Amino acid sequence: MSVTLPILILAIPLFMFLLLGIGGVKMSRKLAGILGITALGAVAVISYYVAFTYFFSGDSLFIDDGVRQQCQMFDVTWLAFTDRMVVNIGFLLDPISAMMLVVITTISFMVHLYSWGYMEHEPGFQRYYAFLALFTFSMLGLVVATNIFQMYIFWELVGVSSYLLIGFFYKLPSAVSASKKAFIVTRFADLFMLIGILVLSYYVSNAPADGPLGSASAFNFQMLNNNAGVIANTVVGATFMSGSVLTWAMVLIFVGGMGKSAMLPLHIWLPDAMEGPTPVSALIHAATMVVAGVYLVARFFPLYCIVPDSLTFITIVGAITAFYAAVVACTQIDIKRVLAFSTISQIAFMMVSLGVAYNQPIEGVHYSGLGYMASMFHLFTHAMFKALLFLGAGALIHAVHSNDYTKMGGLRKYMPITHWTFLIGCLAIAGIPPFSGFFSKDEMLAAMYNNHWFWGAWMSMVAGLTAFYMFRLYYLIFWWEENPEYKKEGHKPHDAPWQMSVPLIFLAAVSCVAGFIPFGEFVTYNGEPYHIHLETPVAVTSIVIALLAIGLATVMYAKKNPLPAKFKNAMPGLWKAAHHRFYWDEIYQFVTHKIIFNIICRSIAWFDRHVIDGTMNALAYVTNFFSVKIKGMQSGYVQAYVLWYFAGALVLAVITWICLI
Amino acid sequence: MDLNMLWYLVPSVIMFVAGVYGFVTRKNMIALLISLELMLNSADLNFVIFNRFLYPGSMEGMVFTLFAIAIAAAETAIAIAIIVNIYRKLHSTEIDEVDKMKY
Amino acid sequence: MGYSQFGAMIPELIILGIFLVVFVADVFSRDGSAKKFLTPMTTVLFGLGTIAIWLLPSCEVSVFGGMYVNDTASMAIKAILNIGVFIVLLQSAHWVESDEVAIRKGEFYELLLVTLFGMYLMISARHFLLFVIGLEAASLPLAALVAFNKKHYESDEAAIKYILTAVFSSAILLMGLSFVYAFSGGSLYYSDIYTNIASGQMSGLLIVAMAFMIAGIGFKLSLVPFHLWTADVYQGAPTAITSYLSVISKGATAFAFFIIFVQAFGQIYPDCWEWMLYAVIIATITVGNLFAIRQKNLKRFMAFSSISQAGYIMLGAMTSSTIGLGSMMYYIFVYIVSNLGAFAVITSIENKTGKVGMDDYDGLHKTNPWLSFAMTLAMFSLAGIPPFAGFFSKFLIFTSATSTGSMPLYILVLIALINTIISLYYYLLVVKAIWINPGEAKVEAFKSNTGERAALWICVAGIVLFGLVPYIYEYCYNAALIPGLGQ
Amino acid sequence: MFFGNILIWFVVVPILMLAGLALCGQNNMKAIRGVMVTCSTVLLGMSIWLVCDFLAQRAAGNQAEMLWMDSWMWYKPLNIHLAVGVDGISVLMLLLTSIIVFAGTFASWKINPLPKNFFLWYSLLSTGVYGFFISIDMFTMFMFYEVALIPMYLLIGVWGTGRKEYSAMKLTLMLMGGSAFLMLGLLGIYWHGTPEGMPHTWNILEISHYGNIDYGWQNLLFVFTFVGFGVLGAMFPFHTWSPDGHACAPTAVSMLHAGVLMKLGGYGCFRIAIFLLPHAANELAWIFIILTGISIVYGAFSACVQTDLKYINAYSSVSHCGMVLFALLMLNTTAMTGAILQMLSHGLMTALFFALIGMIYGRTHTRDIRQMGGLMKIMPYLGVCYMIAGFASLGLPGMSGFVAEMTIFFGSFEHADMFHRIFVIAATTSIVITAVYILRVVGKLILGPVQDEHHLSLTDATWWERLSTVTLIACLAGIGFFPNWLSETIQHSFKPIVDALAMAI
Repeated sequence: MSVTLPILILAIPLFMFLLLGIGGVKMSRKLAGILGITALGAVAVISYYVAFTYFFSGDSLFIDDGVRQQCQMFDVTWLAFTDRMVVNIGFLLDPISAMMLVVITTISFMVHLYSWGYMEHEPGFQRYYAFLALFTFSMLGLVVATNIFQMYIFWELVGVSSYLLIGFFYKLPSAVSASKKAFIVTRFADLFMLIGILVLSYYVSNAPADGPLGSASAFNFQMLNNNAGVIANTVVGATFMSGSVLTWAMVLIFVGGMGKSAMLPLHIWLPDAMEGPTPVSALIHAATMVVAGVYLVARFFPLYCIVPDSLTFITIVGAITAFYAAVVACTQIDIKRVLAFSTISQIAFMMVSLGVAYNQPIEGVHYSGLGYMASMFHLFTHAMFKALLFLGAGALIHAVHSNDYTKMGGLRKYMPITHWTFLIGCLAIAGIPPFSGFFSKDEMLAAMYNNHWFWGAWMSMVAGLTAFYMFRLYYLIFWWEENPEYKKEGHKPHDAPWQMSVPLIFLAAVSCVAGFIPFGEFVTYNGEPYHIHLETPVAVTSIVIALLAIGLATVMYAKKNPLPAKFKNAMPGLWKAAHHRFYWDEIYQFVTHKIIFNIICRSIAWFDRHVIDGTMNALAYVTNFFSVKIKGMQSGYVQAYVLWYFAGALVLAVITWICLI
Repeated sequence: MDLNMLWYLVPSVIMFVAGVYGFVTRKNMIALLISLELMLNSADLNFVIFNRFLYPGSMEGMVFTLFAIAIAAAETAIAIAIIVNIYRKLHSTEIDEVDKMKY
Repeated sequence: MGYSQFGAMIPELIILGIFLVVFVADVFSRDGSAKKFLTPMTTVLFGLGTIAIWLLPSCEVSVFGGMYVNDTASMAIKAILNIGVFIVLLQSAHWVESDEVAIRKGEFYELLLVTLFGMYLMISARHFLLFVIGLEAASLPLAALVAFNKKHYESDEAAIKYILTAVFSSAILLMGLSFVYAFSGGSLYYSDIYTNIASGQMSGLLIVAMAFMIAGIGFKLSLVPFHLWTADVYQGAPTAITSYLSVISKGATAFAFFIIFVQAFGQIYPDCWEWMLYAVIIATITVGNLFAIRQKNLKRFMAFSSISQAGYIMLGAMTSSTIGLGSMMYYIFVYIVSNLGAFAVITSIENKTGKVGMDDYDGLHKTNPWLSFAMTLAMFSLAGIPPFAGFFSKFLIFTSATSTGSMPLYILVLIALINTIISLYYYLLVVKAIWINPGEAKVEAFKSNTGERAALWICVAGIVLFGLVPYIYEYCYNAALIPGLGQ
Repeated sequence: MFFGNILIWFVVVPILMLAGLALCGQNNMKAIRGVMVTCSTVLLGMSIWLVCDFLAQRAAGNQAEMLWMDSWMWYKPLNIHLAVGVDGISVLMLLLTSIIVFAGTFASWKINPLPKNFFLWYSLLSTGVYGFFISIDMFTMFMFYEVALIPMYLLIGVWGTGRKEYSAMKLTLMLMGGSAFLMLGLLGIYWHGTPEGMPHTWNILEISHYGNIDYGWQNLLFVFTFVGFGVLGAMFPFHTWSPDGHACAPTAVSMLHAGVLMKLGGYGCFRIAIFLLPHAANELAWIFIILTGISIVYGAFSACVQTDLKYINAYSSVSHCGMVLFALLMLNTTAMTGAILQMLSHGLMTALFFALIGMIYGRTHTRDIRQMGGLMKIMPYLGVCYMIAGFASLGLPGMSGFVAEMTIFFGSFEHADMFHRIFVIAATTSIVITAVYILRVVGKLILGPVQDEHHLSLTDATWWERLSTVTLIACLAGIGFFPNWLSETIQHSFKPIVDALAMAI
């Protein structure tokens, strides 16, 4: 495979961004839409081809002795800080990046197509496609990064595209503030990532050049991952606050991932990000960008394994987040927010799965392969069914013009396609076989149980909650009680146009069958194939839990009944807290506005105006003051002048005399 | 009693100080001029004294004194002319009244 | 001895010659309109004399037993001062034709020339007798000139303040000189004093003598605290005389100061007068600036500005070296064109409208753009802003002051530099009045007199070129290569 | 040959520009614009040619420390020369200046009143800047430095807005105060920089070659020179002229001042303070690292609560310029390279900002962000440009700011000392705070609902405004996309300085 195709994968979206961004104003909507969709279609085809070639061609470049290889398709110098710190822009092809290429281009293409219908009447249609192209470019660049710095570059770019897309309806203050929040929170997390990279690259680049690390760039993933042990030895002496520097670095880098992947406590931006157009939520805030954190950990997996403390950290963060988000999702009214919290919870699932994947033999068996593989597998399946759910939600919103389920209910009759595809999505996420979510979740749970029973049990509970809230949502939208509004003329909801339905059907189909992909053959932490086999006890338990949860949801929400209200009233405090997402936003609001903005910034500004500036003004004032004070010297009386004169001469003499003699 | 230099110098300095004192305290411009004259003369006196006692062989101090006296006379002339001018305008020779320009 | 010795005093003779021609012409011509020729004649004659002095071969002459020495440095400073006087003559050409003064313009020129003659003597004197004569010759006629606007009370007040302080300062100077004489070994030649006053025999009397000398000469330079007459006199005197006082008399005295203190008292520099001068310079620059900040009358403003400028000039005397003297002469030259440029504008406006307040300059650029432009340049130059000449002169004088590398001098320069900021502030106030202050212009548009304009052109050319063209400084520096100075 | 050296023409052309303007009628806009556009285009062309030729010569193996070196005696007694020469950094600075002068000309297309005088002072200002960058003689450098400072007074005082008289005076006096310290430092270097028996010299290269200044003096002079230049570089606590000055200055002047003039400070800091006093730089850098570190964070925090657009930008300049000095003080090649990149980047970006603010102010007659909103709807072009400038400022990859900041952070973090590295981490927080204040403005000003009904009738950018902004944006993106050639050029030019520093430890 030549380098042309990888370059095209990155170049086409970038070009489309520039074309639509600069020339979009002059284009018609139709032209812009077609251009965008065609271009993305082309990228998708190329990506499929590349991924296909990578997995199936058997080229020794890609697979060697049954082990899948990492292959830098190209890697050009972009900026050289020092000889040992060179930023390259390149294209790394390995199992996870190939998999991500498929995921991103698929979802992106679906979203492009879907948006054609969904955004049809919005002003700024061309701009929208330009931003989508920018996002696709950035996300692709992120996953194919050959080095951590390239990843950071595109990491920032996806952040900005996310900002632009969330704030697409820029006339709405809520959208503007949501986009701002998303950007700043992720930027805050990126700061830690940057510091992590700084620390890591400092120690790596300062390792002796004639040592085992050679003189390769300190950013390069391959170099870092292949020499994880060496690096750990190199920095073994360096500690900071009783933690190894490497642990610190890896944890800091992970914090960047926490921001993008909306892990507690940096999750607050994601629910608000639902202010953006729904297809955008499907693409960015469900399927692709938010899993960047998971991808980052997977990418750095060998280094994380060398410092198990950081993996423990990841596990704990993930576990807490997963549970928290699941609980909150049970109480939300806005359907997109339910999905958003569900996304957070699912990503946390993947995080835990990576976190439990110790690369240490437990009773002689390497279990690391399982957690890693399962996490990636779930990433894949989750992208499909969560995009499906979001797009379905988009179709609902399109039809009902509201985000609240209270405005919905009984829609199954009006929107059959949406209904069925949504149901498939719910079943997939709930982990019911044979839908894709079951397989991936099962593998993850198995990995967790293998690590420690606690993680397994905890996450099984979360899985149960997932099934419950998804079906709560499902019932509340499609069953419950029909909204009387629908009977009115012109308010009758109907299924979306074909541009929107086709992606729904396609993704539903994928969600049905994706579980049967022998994922372990393709994506494993070390490139060697891993044969997936169902762990029966785990599978059975999780199915049972899921079914129980669905049953509970059916009882409570399938028909209108007072049960939910009773539950709510039984524990009002908890419900209220969960409904308010346990007041994280308020805490942040307090810290940022009251403390940072009002106390720190204002006092600094005050200090600047009054102390620093005041000092300068005071200098002028003092000068003037003395000027006025001494004016009496020039009294106008010649005798006084002479007295000064004479006294001056005498003083001069006396002082000199005293000093000298 | 031996008349050494100090016997001459002390009166000279007293003259000088008296001149300064007079200049600073008197109100009439003519009195100021007289005070100035005292100061100038004390300086002249000094020259003569030093010449007489320290360098009896040369005449520089004496010559200098002659010139200084001439200069003092010129100064007085100009000063008087100006005082007359002021008197025409203010009808007064009080120095305190000449303080329109200040600060 | 012989009369031939007078022949060596060429610059003085030229001045004397012009003086005589003017005097005779003045005396033997009828009053009234017939005297119209006097102004152009004097100006032309003086211009020719200036050119002649510039063209004179600079050879070292020493006559009257060394009392009078015309070395390269003296020649150069005389040439420089001559240009200044020429500009003063040009810019006063309009004023002397005014009704009040026209009848007495002959006297004006004569007195002016006499004072210049006195300054020449000061410059060339190497014996205190000649110096004192020169000083008084330069000082006393000025009192008459200050009082020249005899219908104006301010002029008289200025004159009486001037003359009384001047006489007082002469007395102090003579007193100090008499003490010096006591140490001098019987001779008042600078060189004899130099050899006789060695640093070992410091006594209280000598210190008092030094203090009195500095006070006496500092009076003419208006060094603080001997400066108090300056503002009143500058304000009251006719503007032509103010400008003359502020540059010519200051320049000549500064040069003489340098010569005296280096050539006569060079031995006791580190023991004695270095610190006196140090203190006086700091006081001069600072106090001058502090007073200037508040001034509203431009002439008074220029007085305080010139006080602080005198402090900068004296920085050159802090190092008794060629570079110090060269920089000082250069500074004087630049100061002449800058200050006279400012005064040319002030004179033109005063002659037309009688206004000298800073407020009156509000919005001047709307009516008189060229005068505004010239005034701005002059202010920038005085403040030491490149590319105008003032920057170079300031920079070079600071360079010379730090050339010995001693820490106290660095501190002195630092204080001077900080003071330039204050001075920049008040110079900018003028610029601000002209360009920024809102409101209608208070001075109507007019075309100034030819002489004033010529003066202005010369000054502007000087302000712009003196810095950029290095020959002026080189000329000063080469002239300052006189024996007895360190590099 | 005096005029045979291209560098001289960087001063000659602005002087010709001055002369040309002087010949124009006061209100003959056509002629004035003609002169300005012609000369600024010529300058831009010359700068581009210079950069290209520089790179070509370097590629051809010319390893001289400076190129186009020439020296003409000026003041013989003091050995003052008009010495010119450029290395990679200077040529880039010249290019930056040309770009901004060019853009500034178009940004002040409709200046009023007294257009001729405005451009006269503007040209004088640019003369000073150009002269400063081509000089390698401390005297001429200092002279041009002051030439560049003083026109600010009139430019702000006459054509400014708001409390212009106060601001102009404050700016001028503070900068002159800085240059007073600087001058003393230069004098010290001059008198102590040559070994016994050699003629004293102002030439930077010669002085550095002698390396003769003893350690005690170095420490003293370093403080003087660094503070002197630091004032212009808006170093805390000497930055306070900047907010007021920039807020009151007319558009083009803010552009040139923040874009180029503040760079004079940084440039001088390494070219004189660090290069000539390496020992002191090694020893005393920590003091200034603390100050500049404070600048970075402090400026950013201050910017968060401002409501006047220009104040926001001015405080952001304090923060960004603080980063320049901060990086320079890390004394290693990468960090210093980052500092230069940051100078270029900040120059372009802040010029763009000020241009846009000027254009917005020209339409809405207010700079208070509380009184505006939703400008994207009304003037989409300006809105988009503002967002681009904002992204450049907060360090979006693909824009120059990112390249510069990352080079600074990674370079600075290379410092072997823990204290320095901790400061770097503190400095990195600015990227978040920057994002906060930039997005705050963008959110209030550009996005959101329209605040004032009257604004709905306003028009979008005119052609000259577009030209001005497009030039700057193109440069910003150009550096952002292809930073390596710049970075390499700069790194190479830092070699003598870093060598001097290494020798002095």
